[in-house]
Amino acid sequence: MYNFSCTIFRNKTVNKLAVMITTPPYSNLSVTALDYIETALKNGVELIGVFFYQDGVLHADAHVQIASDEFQAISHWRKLHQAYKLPLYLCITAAEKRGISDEQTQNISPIFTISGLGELVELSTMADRLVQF
Amino acid sequence: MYNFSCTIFRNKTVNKLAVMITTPPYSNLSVTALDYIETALKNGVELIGVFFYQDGVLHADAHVQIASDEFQAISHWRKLHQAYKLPLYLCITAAEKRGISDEQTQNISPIFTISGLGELVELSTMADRLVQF
Amino acid sequence: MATLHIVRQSAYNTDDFAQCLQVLNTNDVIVFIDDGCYNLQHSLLNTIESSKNIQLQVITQHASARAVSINDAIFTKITMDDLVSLTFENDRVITWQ
Amino acid sequence: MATLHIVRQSAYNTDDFAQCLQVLNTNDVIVFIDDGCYNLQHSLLNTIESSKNIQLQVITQHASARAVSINDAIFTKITMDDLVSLTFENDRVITWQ
Amino acid sequence: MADTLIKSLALLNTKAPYSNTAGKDALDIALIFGSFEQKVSLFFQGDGVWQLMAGQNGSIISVKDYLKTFAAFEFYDIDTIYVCQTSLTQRNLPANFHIEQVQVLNQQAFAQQLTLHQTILRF
Amino acid sequence: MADTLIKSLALLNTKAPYSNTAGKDALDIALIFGSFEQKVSLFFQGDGVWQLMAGQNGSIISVKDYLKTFAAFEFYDIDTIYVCQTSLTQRNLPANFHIEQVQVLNQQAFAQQLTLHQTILRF
Repeated sequence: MYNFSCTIFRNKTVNKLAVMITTPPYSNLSVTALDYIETALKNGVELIGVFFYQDGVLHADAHVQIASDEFQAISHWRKLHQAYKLPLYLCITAAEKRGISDEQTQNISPIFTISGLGELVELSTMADRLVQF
Repeated sequence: MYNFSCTIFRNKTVNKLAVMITTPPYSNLSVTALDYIETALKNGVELIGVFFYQDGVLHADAHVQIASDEFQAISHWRKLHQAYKLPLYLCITAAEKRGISDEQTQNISPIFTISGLGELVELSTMADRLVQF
Repeated sequence: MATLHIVRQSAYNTDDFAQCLQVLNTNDVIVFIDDGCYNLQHSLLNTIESSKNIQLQVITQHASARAVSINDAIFTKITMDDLVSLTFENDRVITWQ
Repeated sequence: MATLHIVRQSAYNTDDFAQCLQVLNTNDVIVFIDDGCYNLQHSLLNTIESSKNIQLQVITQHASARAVSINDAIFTKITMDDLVSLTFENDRVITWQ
Repeated sequence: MADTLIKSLALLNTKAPYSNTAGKDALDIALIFGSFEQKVSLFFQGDGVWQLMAGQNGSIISVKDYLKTFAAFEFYDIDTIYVCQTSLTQRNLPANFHIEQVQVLNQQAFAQQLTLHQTILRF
Repeated sequence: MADTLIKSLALLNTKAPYSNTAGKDALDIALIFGSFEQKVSLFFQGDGVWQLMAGQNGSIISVKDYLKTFAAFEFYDIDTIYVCQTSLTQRNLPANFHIEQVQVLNQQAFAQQLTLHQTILRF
């Protein structure tokens, strides 16, 4: 129905995606980001990883409490992580500035991989598109 | 040298101040807020309390780690709290959204008083001026 | 060599959309999402040179949620599936947020 | 019955300062602090009616840190002590941030 | 100005409703002040006017629609709600709101009404 | 476009330096990409141009001045630094920067240079 890849020359298909998240879980901007990512995955895009930076790191904070009748970003990340083995990379330097520390690992939701900006270099190198949300 | 109060009619002096902080500790906007508050206290203004709301609640997060050569907002709050018995009120609802929970009290710096928006009503009622920073 | 511009902010509130318009090249695509939907009647739209052949698209749901009506003569209504597709059909992406 | 307006944002980036100018009353005081210091040459300043007798003040340190020069003919240079004093000399305060 | 002066709070709303939590954060303050029987007025300026427009539906984008709570203002005796005409005009918006008792004021009247409040918080 | 395509990153800086962490957050990315020998170009537009202006001194307002790190760009082989002439003109700013090798580009050239990069991140 949709064509989610773009063939350039004969043997190069462009459909590797990476996403950088900089908006916090209590903002509706995160609903859009999750919608974009889930749509990409459902349509067979190869999503090589999501990198959490700036206020985006709050998504990984295990202590975040959002009222139960509001959008729970974390449960959507968990679903995508489990269904698609989607790698979720947390920039630990940005996290520490915001009170999320890996000294007590129970502070960080276990579906996130603790990493640094070097991981962003890796994602940028591997992906055909790196999109900011 | 300065006149920090304003006498209205004969027997009413206007110099009770309350401050609401909504900016996070890693922003230079917090340096300005602390400068304003410290200046008020040094000049004898009666500062009845500081209320932390929105991203301002991160000031109370005991796990925040700012690089040691950068501005340490928390050490300034501690100094003012000790020298002037300055009450620091944390809006716990805003805090929980940002991963700061009072279930484990070591998450919250002990100089802060856990409270809610009712405290803001109280400050607003008591203060001659409630200023947002 | 076209660029996909994802506009997420109201031009009434911030300079982001004005900056987006400064870097448009021929055949670029602008998609209005989130608060970018508030720009659908903004006067800045009139500054886009028609010779540049810029496509203007809107995620329908994001405009509907905000009670913003979409002028079909100017904007193409799209879904999130289309936005994913546009990510790869264009050569690069800039998010204006 | 004057209001103290504390302006903390660049008018090149957000609508805050424009909104401040919309609600000015006679004898109000505007103090530019933080990124508000970037507004000292902004054309919006020319829209302030002189009949309103608005005082324009700047915290010197905040402008100096940003390499923004202050035109003494238009702006009064103040310190943080003065800002605290202005808080009580005026009847109310609005922070534009 | 006697000690018995009744204080009143103006909440100046300036952000659009969904991408930013500012509107909800201001609403929470309005309801608390209302429940403590403190006088509160709501002002809408700039992109804040989008919070009042009729026909919005946050559920389409998975938002728990706090705008519906505006209907409770009367219950909390919050009945002074002002919107800036200039901000509506700039956005080409009609005076078509999802709650009643909204008063559209021209720029000067809007500015004047603000001065009737001792405390002004802006979101 | 072969598999051996060398990617390059454009960092588009649009915020003034002190009140917002965006400039520092972008700088950290630039230095990491530089240290991994990835090609990085820096673009300054809107209020981002304030980051480049000569004579700033963050220490006056207790900021650890990350702008001084811009002097290290050469060490990291970051030598393509573009600033938007329109943004300077709007702010009445001279082309007087605290680092060398800054190229002032008119609007069209600025837009063109952006298209030479595969990835664009904006801060």
